[in-house]
Amino acid sequence: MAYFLAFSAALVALVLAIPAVLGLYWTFQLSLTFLYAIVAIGIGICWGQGGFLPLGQGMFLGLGAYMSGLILVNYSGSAIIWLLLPAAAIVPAVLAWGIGLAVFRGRTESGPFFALITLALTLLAFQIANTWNDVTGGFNGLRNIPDLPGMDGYDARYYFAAGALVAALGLAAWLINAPLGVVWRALAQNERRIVFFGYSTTHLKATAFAVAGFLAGFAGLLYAPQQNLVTPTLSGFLISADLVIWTAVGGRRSVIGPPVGAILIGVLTTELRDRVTVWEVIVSLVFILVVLYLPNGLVGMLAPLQRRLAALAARRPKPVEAPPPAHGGLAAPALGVDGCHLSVGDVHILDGLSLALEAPSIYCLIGPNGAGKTSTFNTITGELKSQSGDIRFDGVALGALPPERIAKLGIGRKFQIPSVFTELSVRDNIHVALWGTRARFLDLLKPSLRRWQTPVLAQLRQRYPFLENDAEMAGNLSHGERQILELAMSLVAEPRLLLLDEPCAGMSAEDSQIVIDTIHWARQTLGLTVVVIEHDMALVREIADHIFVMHQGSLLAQGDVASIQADTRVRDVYVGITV
Amino acid sequence: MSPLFQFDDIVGGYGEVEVVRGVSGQIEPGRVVGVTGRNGVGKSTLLKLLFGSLPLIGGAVRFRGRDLKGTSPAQRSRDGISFCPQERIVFDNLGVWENLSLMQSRAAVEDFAVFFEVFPRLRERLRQHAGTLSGGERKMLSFMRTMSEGKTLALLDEPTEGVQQENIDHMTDLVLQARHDQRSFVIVEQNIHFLENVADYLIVMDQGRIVLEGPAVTIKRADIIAHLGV
Amino acid sequence: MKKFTSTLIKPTRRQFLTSTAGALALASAPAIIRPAKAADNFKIGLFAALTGPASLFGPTQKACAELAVDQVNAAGGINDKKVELIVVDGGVSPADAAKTGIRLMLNEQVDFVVGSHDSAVRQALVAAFKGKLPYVYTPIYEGNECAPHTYVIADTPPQQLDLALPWLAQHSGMDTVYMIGNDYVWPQVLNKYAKGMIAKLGGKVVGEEYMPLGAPNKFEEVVTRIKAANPKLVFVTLVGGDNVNFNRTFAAFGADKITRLSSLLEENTLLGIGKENANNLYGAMSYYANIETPRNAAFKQAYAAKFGAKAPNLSLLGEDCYAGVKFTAAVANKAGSANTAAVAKAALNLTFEAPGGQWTMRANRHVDKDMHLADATGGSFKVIKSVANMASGQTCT
Amino acid sequence: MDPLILTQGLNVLFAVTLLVIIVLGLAVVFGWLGVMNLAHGEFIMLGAYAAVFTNQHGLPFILAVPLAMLVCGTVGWLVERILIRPLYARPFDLLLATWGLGILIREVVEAFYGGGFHNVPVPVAGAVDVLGASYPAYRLLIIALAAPLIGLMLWWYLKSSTGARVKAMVGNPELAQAVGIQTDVLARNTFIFGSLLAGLAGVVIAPLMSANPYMGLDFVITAFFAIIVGGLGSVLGLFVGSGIIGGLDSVVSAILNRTTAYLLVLAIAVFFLWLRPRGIFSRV
Repeated sequence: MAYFLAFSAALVALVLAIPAVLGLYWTFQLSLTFLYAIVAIGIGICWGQGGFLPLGQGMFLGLGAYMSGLILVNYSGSAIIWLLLPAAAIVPAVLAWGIGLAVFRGRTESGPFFALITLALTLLAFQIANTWNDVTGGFNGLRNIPDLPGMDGYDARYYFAAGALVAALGLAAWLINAPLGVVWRALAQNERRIVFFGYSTTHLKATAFAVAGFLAGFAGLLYAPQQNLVTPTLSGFLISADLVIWTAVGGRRSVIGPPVGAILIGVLTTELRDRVTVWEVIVSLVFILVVLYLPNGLVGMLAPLQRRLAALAARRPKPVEAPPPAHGGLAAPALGVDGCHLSVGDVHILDGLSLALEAPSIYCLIGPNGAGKTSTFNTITGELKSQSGDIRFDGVALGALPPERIAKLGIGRKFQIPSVFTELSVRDNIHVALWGTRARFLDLLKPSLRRWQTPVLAQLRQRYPFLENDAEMAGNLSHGERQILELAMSLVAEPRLLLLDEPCAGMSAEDSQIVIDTIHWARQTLGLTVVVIEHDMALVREIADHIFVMHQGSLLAQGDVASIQADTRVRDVYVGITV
Repeated sequence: MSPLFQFDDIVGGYGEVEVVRGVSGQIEPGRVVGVTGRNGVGKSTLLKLLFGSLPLIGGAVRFRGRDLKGTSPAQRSRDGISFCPQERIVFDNLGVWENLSLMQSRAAVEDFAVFFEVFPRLRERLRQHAGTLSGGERKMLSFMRTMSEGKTLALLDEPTEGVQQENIDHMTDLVLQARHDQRSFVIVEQNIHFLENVADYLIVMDQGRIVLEGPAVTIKRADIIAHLGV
Repeated sequence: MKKFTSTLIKPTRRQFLTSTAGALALASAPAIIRPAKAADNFKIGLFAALTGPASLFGPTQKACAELAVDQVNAAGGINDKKVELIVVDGGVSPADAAKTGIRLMLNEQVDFVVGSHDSAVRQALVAAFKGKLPYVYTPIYEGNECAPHTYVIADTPPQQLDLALPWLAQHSGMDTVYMIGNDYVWPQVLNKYAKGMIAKLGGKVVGEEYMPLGAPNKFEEVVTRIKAANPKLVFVTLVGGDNVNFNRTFAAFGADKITRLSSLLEENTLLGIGKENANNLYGAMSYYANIETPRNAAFKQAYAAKFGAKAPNLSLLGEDCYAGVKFTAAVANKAGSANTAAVAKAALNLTFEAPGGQWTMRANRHVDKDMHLADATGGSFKVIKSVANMASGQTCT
Repeated sequence: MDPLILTQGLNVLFAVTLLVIIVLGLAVVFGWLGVMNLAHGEFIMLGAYAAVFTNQHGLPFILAVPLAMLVCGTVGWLVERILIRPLYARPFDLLLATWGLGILIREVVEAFYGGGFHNVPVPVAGAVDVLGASYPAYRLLIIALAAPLIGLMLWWYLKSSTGARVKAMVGNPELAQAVGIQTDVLARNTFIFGSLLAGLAGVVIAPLMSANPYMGLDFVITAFFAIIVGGLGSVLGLFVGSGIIGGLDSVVSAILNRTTAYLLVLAIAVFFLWLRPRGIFSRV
């Protein structure tokens, strides 16, 4: 954070100096490039943070510009424009948000199809702008747009654009460093995972897209009075593609990357296009090379420096005590799974499964491969919906709820393969889990959340010192450490029911022991109910208060360790005699 | 004269995680080696290491006396090793017939008659997407695919998992027939009955190591169950 | 527009700033390094289509302008200054063109700008120059550009249609006319004007269609419809590839017994259409490469002499850039400077020569010019009628 | 039957046939291999310029076919090696890299041939009378030849289980390796094959519309829409998709006008991308 402020300050100084130093020509050049840079920042937020690619930002840029242009043409000179103009940025934002909600709903993947949708939409936008003569002025565009009051003359235009760019950078820097940004990056890495921490990926992605729409519309708002002309090309596909190219070349992941790309290529192009005949070839080659070898763009080459700065910024500031989870984190309520059926095609995954978890204690779920153990977890957490039967937690029927809602009720899970966010720091990983059950969506905008601390976290840090190296990238952790980190993540969420899928898979005996102790500890201090899928019977004997044995999608037997070991049917299914 | 297939002190796993910690064995033509042990003790990993789907951390695999170091799974398959994995066992996005005839485009349905006799359901579903088959049917399909390749050596991972008893019996017959035709198998299984019926030699694994091995006749079931059961 | 003029920055400060800019420019990034400025040259900025869909015209636009510059310099330059041509890309988006325009105005400090590009870019340049710089717009267009100090030597709808329609009415009939064009301002204006004339000539418009601009268009359906309507005349206001593909399809469907008048039928387009598809295809413009006049012969000879065998195809789109430079020379010499006021005064009723004929700049800042009606049958233009000094029909004041 | 309606009917048939020809190559590269090749149109453009070349050098039109195959094959091979292979796992980057590639190819062609239009005369001139409606011979020829050629491809596709192998490779690479498919080789050949088909389409198209460097852009988007509507990797979907997009486009152009048709196509594409991103007959 600190270095972003310093950075911004330096930026402002530089920006203010330019007109005096470089003269009118550059002042004008940069005014336009700055607006493009603002749009690029938005693309960076969607693509570099949220992990989905908008290929049609021209649509929002154009919308903003036409709205602003029409407002200025019709109401110039009256103060009402100050009321109307904001709409030129807000309407695109709302539109983008709506599109985002519609497209992302019920989809935990944001593959290239979203990109193609935005592409098609911007083609539509261009045709509308080009043919709706009465409103848009058609091909020749909306002409003779008056200046904004106080925005006449190149210098003024420049300062408006520069101010806007700095503001946009500030906004982006703030969002990217706010909890929201952390969650965006987590989402980009493993969309499926964060759902189970209680996040609605639809809203997260729609919000990112809305921000991008806002920035594009905002740039359009200023474009109209700056150029005094708005033409359909502005909402076309080519400009949209160029904006993506600039973002990629500059570096989509960082705050300054996209604007750097936009300004750099923008300036170089106006300078060289008319002198170097093969200019377009050079640009496309550079672009291809960047895509191939510099996924983080030109700015990415400064990564080492940035990391050092980030490390400085990463020393833990004064912690803030986090509120308790939304669900109150009370002692574990009962979970009842009653006669659940789940089949895909004519494969019966769950076949009338019924489980009852009354008293808070440690349950083990065992059974041969394909018995439906993991599917049971997926059904309880709402990832799979059972076709019949009923699942109740704390009296609430989970059947209809989406996974994130179920997670917020206090059901946490840990996956078999550790799925920590490898490109996030240890601390961010923990925080993503911490916020999930505690923060309301808007809270994610408060930087203070990044200083959250809870007693549970403190104790976990004592148990596992490696959780203290906040800045360490989770990707650099060993397999065992990742397992423990993910366990810690599911614990700091302070769930009331914790589902662990083979918590010790692939761990050394020593590490396994540590995990077992932690489970016991959590069980006592948090008073939660734990369900463990486990194959290692030694481990089961050690932790299980109660064992469920599953076979072919239904409950075969249950009881304490001794009774299960005595049960011949259980032995038979393990040895392979079908009963 | 070196054995058909030989693996010495195999070490490997996923990334830095060592799941298999030094396993050795060998197999002669017309022989069946059964590998068993509880879930998660490294049986499947062992097969993947033998077939080259996972990189070896240590040890060596030899086929017909030649070190397989650096040969891709595809190459090993062409050299005469079949692999029947435990997960993602069929091409869900292909039809049953496509699954069978994928690498034998000249094949006719009759060529599979011997299998369809015992697995008639698959014949009925020749044009159906493999993805829509039940777990057991998929198992049979992948088993059938592996057997029909007629390679010298086949590595089978849990072929009977989720398969009805009667079909398991058919599988037993088919394996015995193939063994009689001098084809060799390494079969990872938890179904001891199946292994007892087909295997000449048994290996029991735990914690990525061999804890018990020997000619099938010499190993008592109780000992196995001691390692296997709960 | 009042606000614009008020934004004019005082010359002194402008001088100071730009010179500083120049100094710094030379000092800093390579992108900014430019040939040392020969202060006493008369500089003309030329917007030619170096990139984009119109880039097929770029080479000849550049070549023709260079030829004109050579000739002007040979004749002593402008106001005893050597003329220097700075070619920039007009095939870009309006905003980018405006950027370039400002560069020409502030950094290169050109005295005149000659532009051949679409109308959207023209709007952007007009907005950028704000009348501080004499600006000559050359390519055939829809008319109605009345911005101060903007001189249009382009063919206008009246010039094209006043010539073409009566003749066609007489020779191939005008009872029924079918109109097809791209969906933007130029075709719309042309058709509007044409409709008036067609009515006067006793004709009737039986169909009017517009194709989306910049969309993957195909013409089988339209041609089938037109063929069924069987009009006496098809008035084609499609541009570029659409124009080419429509006419190819039209002929392929054996409809080419019907007379076609195309509003933008120049040599390159005709090449694309192909000689076998050009039967009964007419155009009316102020220049065709094979007009047989001594003036054009001389021009073509000079052009060939300068650029040799590899010379880019001559067409109206190049010739009017030549004319633009010639006009610049004439008006600036007469005015004795490039001062906008002086130029405005000198321009009035100034007559100058273009390869296509004699042109005269009128008070509406458009030109009266010789127009030619040509028959493209057989794949080459045959001029069948020429009219001298046709008025542009523009009402600018 | 009214010749007008009949002709418009033939137009629809032709529109669909042409779109199928255009889409084939992309169906292989995108539908099977999952490579969103935004430069597909440029491969078609290269094919068209092969026809321009043979025409300029007075060679018979048919020679354009081998030439196009040579050019597109070579370019395809290079592109797969340098650009596609490292990016199979990164769809976005693939999308962008191929977009860059498209620009590159356009610029290079323009450098050699200029931006101008090139006329490739129709190899089979004149019109043929079909039930009282005269229709251009070359277009009829395309319709006539496309049917058996595509039939041949289908037959080959079903017989030589190559298509199945590609889908196997994409759907389950590990198992594909296990059954002996050399995935890297197969992927390369598949991409080259798709490029060849694109080149072929270019040759067919050249006499219809004069070639120029920007023609590719007109095809690629429509082709993508057709495939997405039809469903990735499905042969039936390829025809249905082309049928819906091409047919709708043509019918609406015939009854209403082009602009409506174009906007409608865009709307349909958005609709499918949004609600049925895997298309009607998806097998992936």
